[in-house]
Amino acid sequence: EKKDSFRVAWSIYVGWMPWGYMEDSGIMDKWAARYGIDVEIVQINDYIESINQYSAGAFDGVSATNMDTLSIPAGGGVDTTALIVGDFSNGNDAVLVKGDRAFADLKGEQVNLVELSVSHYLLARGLESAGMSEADIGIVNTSDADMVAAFATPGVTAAVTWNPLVFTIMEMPGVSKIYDSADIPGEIIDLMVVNTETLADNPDFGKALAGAWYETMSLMAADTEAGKAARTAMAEASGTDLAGYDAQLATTKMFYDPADAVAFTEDPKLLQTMDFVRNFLFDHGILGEGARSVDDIGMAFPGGATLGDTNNIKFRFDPAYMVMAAEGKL
Amino acid sequence: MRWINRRPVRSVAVLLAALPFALTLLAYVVGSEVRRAENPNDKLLPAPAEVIERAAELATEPDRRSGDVLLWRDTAASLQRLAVGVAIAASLGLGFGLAIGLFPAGRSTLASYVAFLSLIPPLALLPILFIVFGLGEVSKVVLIAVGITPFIIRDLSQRVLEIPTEQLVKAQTLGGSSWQILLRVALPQVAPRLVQAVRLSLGPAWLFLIAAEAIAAQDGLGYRIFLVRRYLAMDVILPYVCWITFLAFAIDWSLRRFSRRAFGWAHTEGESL
Amino acid sequence: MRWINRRPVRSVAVLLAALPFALTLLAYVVGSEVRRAENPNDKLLPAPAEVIERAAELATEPDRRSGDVLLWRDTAASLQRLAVGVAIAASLGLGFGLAIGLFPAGRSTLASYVAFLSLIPPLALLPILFIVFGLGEVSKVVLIAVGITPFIIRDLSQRVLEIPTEQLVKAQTLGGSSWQILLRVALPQVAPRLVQAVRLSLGPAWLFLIAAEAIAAQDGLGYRIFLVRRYLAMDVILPYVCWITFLAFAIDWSLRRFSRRAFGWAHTEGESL
Amino acid sequence: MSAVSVRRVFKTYGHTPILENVDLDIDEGQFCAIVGASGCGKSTFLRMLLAQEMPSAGEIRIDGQPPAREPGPDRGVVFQRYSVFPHLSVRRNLLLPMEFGGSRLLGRLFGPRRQELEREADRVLERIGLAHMADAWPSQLSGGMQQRLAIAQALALKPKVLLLDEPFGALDPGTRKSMHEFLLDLWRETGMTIFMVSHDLSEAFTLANRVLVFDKRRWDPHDPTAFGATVTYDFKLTEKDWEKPDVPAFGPPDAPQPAAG
Amino acid sequence: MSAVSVRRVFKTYGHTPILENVDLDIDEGQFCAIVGASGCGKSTFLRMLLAQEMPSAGEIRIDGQPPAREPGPDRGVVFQRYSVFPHLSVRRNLLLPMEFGGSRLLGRLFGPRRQELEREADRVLERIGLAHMADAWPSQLSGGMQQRLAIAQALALKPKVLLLDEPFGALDPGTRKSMHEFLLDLWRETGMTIFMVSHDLSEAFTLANRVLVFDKRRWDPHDPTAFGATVTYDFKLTEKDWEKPDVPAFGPPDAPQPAAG
Ligand SMILES: Nc1ncnc2c1ncn2[C@@H]1O[C@H](COP(=O)(O)OP(=O)(O)OP(=O)(O)O)[C@@H](O)[C@H]1O
Ligand SMILES: Nc1ncnc2c1ncn2[C@@H]1O[C@H](COP(=O)(O)OP(=O)(O)OP(=O)(O)O)[C@@H](O)[C@H]1O
Ligand SMILES: [Mg+2]
Ligand SMILES: [Mg+2]
Repeated sequence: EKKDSFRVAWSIYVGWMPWGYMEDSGIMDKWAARYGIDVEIVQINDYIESINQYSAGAFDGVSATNMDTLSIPAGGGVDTTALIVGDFSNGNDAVLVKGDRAFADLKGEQVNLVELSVSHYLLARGLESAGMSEADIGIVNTSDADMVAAFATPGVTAAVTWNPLVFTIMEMPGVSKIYDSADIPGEIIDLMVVNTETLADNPDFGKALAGAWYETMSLMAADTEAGKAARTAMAEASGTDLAGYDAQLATTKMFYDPADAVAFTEDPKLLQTMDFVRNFLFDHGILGEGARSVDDIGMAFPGGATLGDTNNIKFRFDPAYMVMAAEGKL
Repeated sequence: MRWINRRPVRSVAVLLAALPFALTLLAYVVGSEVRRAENPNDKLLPAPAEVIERAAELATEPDRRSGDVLLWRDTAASLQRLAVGVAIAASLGLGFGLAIGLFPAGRSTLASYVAFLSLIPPLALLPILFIVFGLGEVSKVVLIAVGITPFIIRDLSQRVLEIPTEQLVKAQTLGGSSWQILLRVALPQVAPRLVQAVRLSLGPAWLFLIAAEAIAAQDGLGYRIFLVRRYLAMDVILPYVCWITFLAFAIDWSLRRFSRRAFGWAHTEGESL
Repeated sequence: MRWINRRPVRSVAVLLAALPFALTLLAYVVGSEVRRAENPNDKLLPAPAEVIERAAELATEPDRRSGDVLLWRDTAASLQRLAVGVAIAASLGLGFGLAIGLFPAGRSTLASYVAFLSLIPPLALLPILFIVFGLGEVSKVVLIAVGITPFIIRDLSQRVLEIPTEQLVKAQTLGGSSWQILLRVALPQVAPRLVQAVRLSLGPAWLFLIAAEAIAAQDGLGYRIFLVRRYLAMDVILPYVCWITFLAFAIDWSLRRFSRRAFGWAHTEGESL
Repeated sequence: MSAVSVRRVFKTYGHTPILENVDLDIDEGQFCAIVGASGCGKSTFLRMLLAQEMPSAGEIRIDGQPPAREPGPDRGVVFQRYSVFPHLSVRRNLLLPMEFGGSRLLGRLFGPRRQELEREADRVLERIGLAHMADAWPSQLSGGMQQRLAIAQALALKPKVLLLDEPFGALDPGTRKSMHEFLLDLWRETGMTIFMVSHDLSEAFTLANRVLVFDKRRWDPHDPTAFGATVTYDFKLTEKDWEKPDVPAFGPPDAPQPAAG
Repeated sequence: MSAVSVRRVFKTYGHTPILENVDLDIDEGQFCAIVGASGCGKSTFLRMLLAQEMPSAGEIRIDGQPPAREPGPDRGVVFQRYSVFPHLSVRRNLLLPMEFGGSRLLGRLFGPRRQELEREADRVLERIGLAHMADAWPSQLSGGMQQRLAIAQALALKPKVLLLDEPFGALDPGTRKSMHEFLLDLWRETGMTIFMVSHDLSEAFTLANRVLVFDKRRWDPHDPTAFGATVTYDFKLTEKDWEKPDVPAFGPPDAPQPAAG
């Protein structure tokens, strides 16, 4: 249905900090006004809660990873479109161990991580690369908020987590990183996803979001005082300083240029990545409500390619709005 | 007849007691219908039939990965943590409650400190708890104990203070030493109150248990709830919440029954909840 | 002289009261020294000087982004939520407590339901709360209210039940209607107990406030702790925890003082905590 | 017509009979004292007169009205304990009945009406020797003072029937005597029907013009609770014109006898 | 040497004087009744004899010993209320003093020693007419029964000085009389020194061989609490060989006088 006021949710993470900045700096309002609509960007501290709220219909869009989008809203029957492909993790997620050890040394050990999250996925990919499987290790579900404190206890020897936790943990003596998302580039993707139906009925909503996002991107990328000020604001909002934030950005492949994002989205490798992801989810029994097969939930990719049930497409990668941004048509 | 004198007859009382439960259920069913009319896959309020089916599954089918039936494994793990944590809290509560309530010196030393402790939000100090007690079972038990002990201490010391001076004086004239008075006069008189304080703390105890299990665990009712919260599986969360509520109720009921049996003198008159 | 009769003189009492606080501080200082001897950058137990410096900074320097001094802004936001939540819980607690304690029909209808509600862990139902009440201020206030109301109701209804029958009968012979007896006999007699129940619930109330702020908020004491927890910034967390504890203490103290002033009759005899 | 008629009243708690077949007619304005052994059911009988409890069988009527189902302002009462409201000052305890009557909604009066009632309450306090304690809490009074207050409060609405459960048990002889006269004055003035449970035979015979003795007619030596009590003696005395009769000893036949050491 | 010597004792609560300059010598084995107006400080005086409270000035010695600093088994006591332990059955209430004495560590006896004491307790219960209630809780007893139990309990250790605060106020005349004799027997047998606060002048003069009247010597008509009470009359009676003297009325000179309603 047509409406003129929208709400999107975001949570604190290096690649999503621009959303908060857009709201604070008025960039979002400016773009919303251009299209005669109203967009409210709401910060939610708990990432999972923000996605749940979106799935339950409290928001029209939410910042999420490709994996969580597939398992939560798409799996829950909410037809969802990836409007903006903001970045992918290029080292932001990592497997950390105490001592100088490798995967093979972890056999039989407990690994602390947020179960069923991208960390879990990263570990599975890492074990696979080392010729092992999850059965070789034990997993202790550990909340992200307490990961740093948990790692500081003697009983914890290995953990998988993301930034800024990775940096904080790496500061402890005797910690080494044995695997990170730079080893699987492009597989952990940070998106702004929106309700497909809402987007179809209100293309202006998509245009406003994309316009505001890419204006912020160019501001952020610029090596100017204004750019630095913007990044400093984002750093402080995430509880760190500019240096800390820049360090996090260094392990994040931000798509400052919409053309890069379009190219990434249209690359057939994305389909391959999502195939990995859906198999991982299915193996862990969380690919949607009682999914009987890995094909139960359909996904659509640019150029008409699909994965899974074409009659039940719930997750769509649609570069149209990024293309508009790239072509300056917003 | 005044409402304060009108006692509903048994059958009406049963109906009245059922009413709020029925209304809650109805609200759920209607809410679920409305939401699923909009999105048939809605996860937030799944259809009651679905929830029941899923509950049966959880209670009977062994997990693919571990071979255990998840519900029972989680229940055993959680109940054990709860029991140990509450037992520690009750012992500490009784000991310090008596020390504070009965001995002026104990009161001077500890009353303000316990009042201060009871005001610290334990969840905010989790990192320190972890370092001191590790991340295993101990820290979960300790979180429960830390969370509810101050309340129990304060409640019991108040009750000890409320023992009529006449009784303490009489006990002294009967030759009781401080220790004997503690053992034979104060302790048995606050024992029923200890049971009641434990009953009142069970709510917070479950809360801390769930919080502890949400932070680091491999099984337990709270662990499962937070794990499946990741994909809003209310069809799992709701049976688990109902089950927790049922367990809590069963424990509460047993404690009340125990109190009536063990401390008959405290239940000779008046109704109590 | 028996220990139960030995009252420490004032100066000794003050020393005794300070003792456990001093020991706690000492334990911290030693722990911090030991850890920092191992790893000079240890973040878990920063040196007291560092903590104090950081605390002063938090309390005085305006934030660059918003221009507010963070500590005060967070405090204002949190206290407001707490006050509204507790006020709602206290009103509901008083209303339902009287309904359950005074009226047999109210007791039949609500006693088991409230007992049931008090056993549901509110944290497990957070997703539903957030959906129903949105993510704004309302849901935080509601979480506090939902979390502590059942306790207050149960406590007050028990107290109302404990009013001696003789008093209720006498009030009836003085011509009091149910409503008048509620207003002039039951309510004023449980009012001091309401204050005490609120004092006892403040701990859980802070807990729920912090939990709610950790999930969805952009200011508040719990939010700040949550935000810096991922950096293990104990130099921020500790002052915040101390500040919360101090606030809780100040509130508790004011409530006690208020109770002594407003309900002198309930404080004429015996010590109380 | 009798002011209070008690018809074949039985009372059992669980399976224990307390009172058996009590049958009485009390004339309007009679001052009826009830004496009997400890635990024989005097207070229980008073609770039934009060309509706080219902007889297990039989019925009690006042002024021929249908049996009351709950206590009301036609019956005043003073218990052994808890008769005054601890949260109200002495003066306000006395104001309460007027406030109940004067304000259905709030049960609380304000302004000149209140001031007038307060002055009236102060006069009553003066009379019962509590004027200097008007603003104290009941818990600050000695037991005797509390009981004086309770009596004054119960008399405030001038009930048709006044029920007293050992009201003077905690008073010293001086105050007790002045309370006796205070009560007798009020009784003569209002013509109330009064029931008073007492432990003190001479008090009963000094004040009352009818004395009921409750006792068990039958005793089972193996089970003292097997039978209930009833009215075994009923002395009717014309006002001020009587001699204390020889009251027989009551209690179980093998009543506790002091023995050496 | 006097058994109890009270030397120039003053007691004030805050700024309110309660007792002024009480000076007494009580011989060993004297039965001393204390009467006085309500609130005049009789219970306060008893609490000081008990060493539960200390005099504000002056001192109290028993058997010439230094003033006690806390209650002990040489002083038995029965209060108006709360004298028995609600969580112990009637029999166990009686056992408690023996258990305190017999087991320092646990305060609890087992096996044959306990059984013997239980039989002894049952004999006492028989004597005070509570045998059938041996296993009941105190709250299941009537007020009178509770007080009988409290007295028996206080006598269990045969204290040198027995302090009674209106112990018989809640008993019916029959039981009261047998308790009087029970107490007198024990007194004669043990030669205890007894202090009894009573409201009942005739009770005081029947039981005691010395009667102390507490009253204020001075009255401030504007502030009834301005002065404390002291012993105004001290009747020494030779055993069984006395006539009740004319006790003057006590209480404030403008004592509450009943007036027409
Ligand atoms: N609610 C009750 N349930 C069971 N038994 C009761 C109840 N109330 C009283 N009784 C019993 O009934 C008997 C009579 O009690 P009641 O209080 O009427 O005696 P009483 O004559 O007033 O004695 P006292 O002179 O000691 O006050 C007692 O044996 C008591 O144990
Ligand atoms: N702890 C206390 N603090 C202040 N005042 C007290 C305290 N205890 C008693 N009083 C006051 O001291 C006075 C004497 O009290 P006490 O109980 O000794 O009187 P009493 O002679 O035993 O009276 P009654 O015959 O009514 O029992 C009373 O006016 C009382 O209000
Ligand atoms: Mg009675
Ligand atoms: Mg007294």
